[in-house]
Amino acid sequence: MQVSENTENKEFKPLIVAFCCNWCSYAGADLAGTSRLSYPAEVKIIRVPCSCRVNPMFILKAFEKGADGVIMCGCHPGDCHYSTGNYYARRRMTLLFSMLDYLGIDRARTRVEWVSAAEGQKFSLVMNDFAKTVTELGENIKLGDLRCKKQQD
Amino acid sequence: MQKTAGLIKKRVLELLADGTVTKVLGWKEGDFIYDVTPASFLSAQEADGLVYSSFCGANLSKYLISECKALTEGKILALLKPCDTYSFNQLLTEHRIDRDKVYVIGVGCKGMLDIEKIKAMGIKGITKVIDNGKELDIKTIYGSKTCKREDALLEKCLCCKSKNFKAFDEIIDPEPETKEEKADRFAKVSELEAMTAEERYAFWQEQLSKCIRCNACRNVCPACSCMKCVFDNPVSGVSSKANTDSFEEKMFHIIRAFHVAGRCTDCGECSRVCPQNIPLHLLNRKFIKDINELYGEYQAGEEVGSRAPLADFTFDDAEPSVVNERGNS
Amino acid sequence: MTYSYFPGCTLKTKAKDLDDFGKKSAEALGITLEEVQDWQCCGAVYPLAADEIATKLSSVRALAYAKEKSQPLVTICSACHHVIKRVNNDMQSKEDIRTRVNNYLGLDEAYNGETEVIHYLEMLRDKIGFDELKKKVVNPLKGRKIAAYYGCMLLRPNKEMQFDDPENPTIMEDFIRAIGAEPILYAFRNECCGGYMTMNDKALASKMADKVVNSAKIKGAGEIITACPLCLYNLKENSKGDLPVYYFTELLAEALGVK
Amino acid sequence: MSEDIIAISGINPRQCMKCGKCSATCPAFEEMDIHPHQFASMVVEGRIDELLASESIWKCLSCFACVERCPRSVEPAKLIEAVRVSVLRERGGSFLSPDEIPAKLDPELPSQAIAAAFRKYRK
Amino acid sequence: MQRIGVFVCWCGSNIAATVDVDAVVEAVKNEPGVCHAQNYQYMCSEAGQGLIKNAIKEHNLTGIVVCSCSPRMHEATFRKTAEQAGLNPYMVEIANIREHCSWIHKDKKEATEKAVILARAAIAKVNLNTPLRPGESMVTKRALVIGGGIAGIQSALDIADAGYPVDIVEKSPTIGGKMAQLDKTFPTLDCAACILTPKMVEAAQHPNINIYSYSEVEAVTGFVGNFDVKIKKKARFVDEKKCTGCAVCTAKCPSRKGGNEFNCNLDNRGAIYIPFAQAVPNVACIDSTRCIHFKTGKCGICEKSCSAGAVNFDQKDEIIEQKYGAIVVATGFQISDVTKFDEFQYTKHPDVITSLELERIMNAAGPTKGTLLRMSNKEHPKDIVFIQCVGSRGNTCRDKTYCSKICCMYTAKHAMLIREKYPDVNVHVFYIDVRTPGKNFDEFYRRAVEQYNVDYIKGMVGKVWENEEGRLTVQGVDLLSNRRIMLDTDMVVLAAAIEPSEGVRNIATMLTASIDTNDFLTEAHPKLRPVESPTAGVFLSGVCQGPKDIPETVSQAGAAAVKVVGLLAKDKLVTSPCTANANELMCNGCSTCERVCPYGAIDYIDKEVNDHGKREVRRIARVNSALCHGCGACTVACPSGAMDLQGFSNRQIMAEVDAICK
Repeated sequence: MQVSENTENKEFKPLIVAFCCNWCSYAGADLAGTSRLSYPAEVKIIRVPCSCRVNPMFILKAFEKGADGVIMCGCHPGDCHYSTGNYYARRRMTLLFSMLDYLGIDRARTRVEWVSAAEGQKFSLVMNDFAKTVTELGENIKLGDLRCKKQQD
Repeated sequence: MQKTAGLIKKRVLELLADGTVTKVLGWKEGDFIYDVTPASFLSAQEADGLVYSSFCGANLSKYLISECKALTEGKILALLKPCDTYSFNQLLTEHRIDRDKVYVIGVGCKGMLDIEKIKAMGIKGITKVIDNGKELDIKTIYGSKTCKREDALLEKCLCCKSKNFKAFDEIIDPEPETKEEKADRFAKVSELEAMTAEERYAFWQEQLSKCIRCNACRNVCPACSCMKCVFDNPVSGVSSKANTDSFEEKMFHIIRAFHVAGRCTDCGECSRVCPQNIPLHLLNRKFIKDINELYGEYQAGEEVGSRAPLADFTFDDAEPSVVNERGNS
Repeated sequence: MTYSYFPGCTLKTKAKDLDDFGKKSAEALGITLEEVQDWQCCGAVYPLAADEIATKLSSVRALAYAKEKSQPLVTICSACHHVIKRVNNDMQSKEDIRTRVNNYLGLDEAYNGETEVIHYLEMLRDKIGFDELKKKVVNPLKGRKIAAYYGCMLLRPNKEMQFDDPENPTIMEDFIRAIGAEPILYAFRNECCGGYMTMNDKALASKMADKVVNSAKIKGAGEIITACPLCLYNLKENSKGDLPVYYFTELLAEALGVK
Repeated sequence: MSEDIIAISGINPRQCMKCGKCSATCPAFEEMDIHPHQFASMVVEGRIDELLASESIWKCLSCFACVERCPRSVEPAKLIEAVRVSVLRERGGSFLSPDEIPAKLDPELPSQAIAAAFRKYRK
Repeated sequence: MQRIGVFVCWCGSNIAATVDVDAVVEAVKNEPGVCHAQNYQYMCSEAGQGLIKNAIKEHNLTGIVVCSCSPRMHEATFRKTAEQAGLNPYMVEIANIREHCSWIHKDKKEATEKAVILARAAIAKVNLNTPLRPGESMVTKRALVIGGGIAGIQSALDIADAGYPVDIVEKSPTIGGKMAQLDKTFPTLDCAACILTPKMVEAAQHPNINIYSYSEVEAVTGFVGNFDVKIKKKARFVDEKKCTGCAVCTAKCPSRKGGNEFNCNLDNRGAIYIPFAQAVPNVACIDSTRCIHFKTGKCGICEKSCSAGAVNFDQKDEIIEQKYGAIVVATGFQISDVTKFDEFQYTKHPDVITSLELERIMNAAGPTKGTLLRMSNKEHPKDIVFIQCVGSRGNTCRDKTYCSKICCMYTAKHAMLIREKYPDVNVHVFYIDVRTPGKNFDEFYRRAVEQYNVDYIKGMVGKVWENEEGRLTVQGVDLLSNRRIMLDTDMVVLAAAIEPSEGVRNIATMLTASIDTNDFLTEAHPKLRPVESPTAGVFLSGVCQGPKDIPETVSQAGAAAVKVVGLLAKDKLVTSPCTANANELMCNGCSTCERVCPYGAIDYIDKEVNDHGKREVRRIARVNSALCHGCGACTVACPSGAMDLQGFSNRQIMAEVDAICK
């Protein structure tokens, strides 16, 4: 194995919170487990009934408490167990992420993926990729400190 | 302006006298002529203090929530400028006020003045402002000064939504729709969007660090009218009343903007009242711009009962990744 | 009422009747038709290719003229109506065409499809009303059995022309009733007469014209009216059938007593 | 080549369900060597050369009957026009030359016919 | 403070090989609220469950966390375990340390650390759990069937046979629907009336079935198990109890200018009429828009001729209010408008007809008494042309995008019947594709081609016109031989697209049942719940859900009936307690939540609240827990946070976030 070029980040293990809807994505994560498709242990899953249960406040709270990346997974549009939940979630997350981007916060720290109960492979690939992206971004400083007293003198 | 004020006062007195209304929501002058604040008047005598001047920027619609609740008989008269009627409609859509309890007089508006802008021109000790529509003749204790009217307009008036009233029972002195090109209300948002992430971050870091959590923005906002705000609610998990943690203002302002997204009429009151001059309306306008671009033009309060974009969807809405695709870093 | 008026090339030459009677009748109906200044031939065929620009310019000039006058643009020849109406739709809805045409023409004010384009028959139906027209008729054409020939270009494609039901139109029949005659319905009133083929394949044009005329004849028509000079020519000259063919304006003028 | 025809016509020929309504309705069907319904599949298959050489493109009357009646919005007249336009642009030439005109004229022929013929048959 | 027990499962070596279960127990022991922690080889086994039960009793636990496999696997198991030990089942949380941890991580240290964090998150959540009780609602043991065609009749019969009362609401004066208009049925060619009318009679005589004919559903409120329905019984001006169906009045009625809908307006009926001889109920009905008495106040011949004295011109519309536990929608279909396709001259020539009109012409009770005649001159035809897919399978404004499904088969039937009865008639069928999936269907079609010599032409018809001889010329194309077809014929029959009945949009709105872009009712799941609407308690029967033939309709009607019976058999409905709930002191009454709720579970009431001593009437959201499925869309739409989801509350999820990010 080659030595990682990025020695600075070598030790850095990001903290990633994944919100997964009960019916598709949580089941997709279960399938990844059953199929022994690994992804980094930094990813911690929180089960919600539907992607439309994910309140932007949860995501900001996670960042406030030190998360380096937050990903939300739900059923593919059109497949929502509650028929329309993920459509609302899609709008909410699009606007929220756009706002975070507008504030200059790394938009790569947030992501939405649609993962079905049959897509264990996709779940694993997505988590690997997201963890890689967040690792490369390094520690989440901006979200932790948008306010900077020293500029206010 | 004085003519309009006269007409308004005359009509208000008539409506009070014939019992059509039992209370009037308007503006009164404070210690200085530009120090105009919202006020309510219960009698003809009180209504003597009613003013309508170029400093009546304040949007009175939000007060109707509590006034409607408190009202026991008759109607409450509200003086609404064209842009205020959007907020009024939005509150009707959300069932926060009772249309039957309100008598709306739409009052014509040429655009309201921003005293901060006038002061910033170095004009102090103002005693009187004569507004001839194009220029302001400002009497001060140091003598007369003039300035161009458009240089002293409130931000919201520079890109006036409309001179038409979206709700009214009667109209006094309406203004014709302006022919001139209005300022692009998204100009600053676009400018920020064109910056690099680092520049944007620096901009907001500077702006939001000024926040003192006085809650003026929240208290004035017609869309921020919750019985109990999540930030005041200990069980919400995000309650925070003071700036104890660096992240909290950011969370507060993002969540506040998010909660009013699709409901904000872009009345600009948040920025007008901010004692720290944080351009909070730029957060709201970002949401409005995104909504318009992604989900089609939408103006909250344009019509009563319209479905807010966040309570709506289409099957082929943009994916959240659109943020990555169109942004620059 | 005053409208801008686009006569088109044929109305100044072979189809003078269509033009003359149209103008006289309009006058009798209290309408002023102002001919578009320096109009140019519309090209007679709408360029179907999505990327054609040059062939649309002359229509846009006429449209922009009417816009300047704030008047609807009245056409009378089916082909002109078809071309100008569709070019106008393009100017309204196709951004690339709009941009390129405006860039090319460099008008004082960009033209974005603001003008309302109406055919003379639509003017009768929508602006005057057939009931009103009926009142102004002095010589009702009683007892005449008239077959309306729509042809292709007024009706199709319906999603653009929005003229009438493309398979079951009624506007010309209503017109015939208004001038006191009896309309004859027949299957070929909205089928092509083959007029475009008249130069290349006279036999075909003639075969197709026969079909139309025969179809009308079977149903008992005594005469045919049309709005298209080429159809008129083809039905008249190339068909072996012996039904007289007139411009609708001629009969209108007759009914209004201005012929 | 197929892409060009699709671009010029603005039509997606894959929407065709091969019902034949266009050919059933076409007044010039008998005069054509390649029939309207064949245009859609031949464009999809890339058989553009055959279409370019076809007599049909000069027989189409632009009567829009197929445009109006096509249930799948394939509107073959637009495909035919696109092929025809390609020929005219390619050749820079024409199907009809001005020299041929006088012989074809008769005193009653409306100028519309000449204008149309020029528009349709030559660049 | 909760008293929490944590139980870490080894799952044999599935978990224990990668996660140090002892370390997990050690790590969580001192978490807030935890007063017991242990691990065991198989927590889900009898012994493992016993261990949990003992611990609950011994340590007086108020909540438990099981660190094991996915909750999708054993959450129900451990909830039952807890319940058996006297603990509320909703005080159980699962930390998924198998699928989400041990099975995907190799490094034991890493996996153990993650397992501890997942356990902590579950502990944090259970600290905030509250005992939840499933909701219960009563079930009104009566079903409503909207529509009295074969679908509605079959559903009603099946429900009634199971012992439950059923009401059928039918908008026309008789039940029977479209099937009553058919002559023969494919692929067996048995007569429609012979198989339908016995069912109609059975429905009429069934002690559990009540038919509201000439009636419409006016309003629906309530929810699964408890629908309140208003039915408008339109005045038919004939006393149903007195009328004997003798039909003397219908023959004597002098107003005979209006078309007879039952015969597709090919002939006329009186203003007082019985749609057809076998109508159920066999009761006359006066069409007041055509009746001379209603226009002039005179006439009254029917009244005079009725020996039973059943005619009553003063009858008024009547509103019936009834409670139902379940509703079956069986509103069926209609023939789409073919007048838009006038290249076929349908509006111009009487010999151009639709297939349903042909059914009536072929039927012995039809306008020609079953003799195949041209409607223009009542002469026997020599040639007939059928045109398929008229208005189906297109994407323009005059077409339906879908395949109407039944046309290929009924056209084969018509062709065969005509050739059978009149061998001298030539039959041509213009088709795009012949679609015959179904038992004995393709064989049936092949018989038409092979035995009956029906001329199938692959291609469409472009134009139909009347020729010199007064016959019809059909101009089409044969795509297989690539040539033009010109046929002279006597009749043209259009296989018009079918579409949902006109009133279905209105009914769907009343029921808050969703419909698709074609106005067909949407099923709860296209494969797994095909006869249920997403709205609980509403079931779909027949063509209202999508094009179907009779056998399919009958099977779906039976399936819908079983679902209804399954619902009505319950005394009470148990509803998941994980539903949304509005805090009335925080609710703004803004209606945002109502707008995003896919189940129509939220409404608003004006309620007096006591907000810390301040009493006032407020508009407040109310969640009907019987309708709420617990998706949580409303909780995020609510700006004040008044709306929360039990079992997944804002605080619980925030606590999980906190625990993970600690």
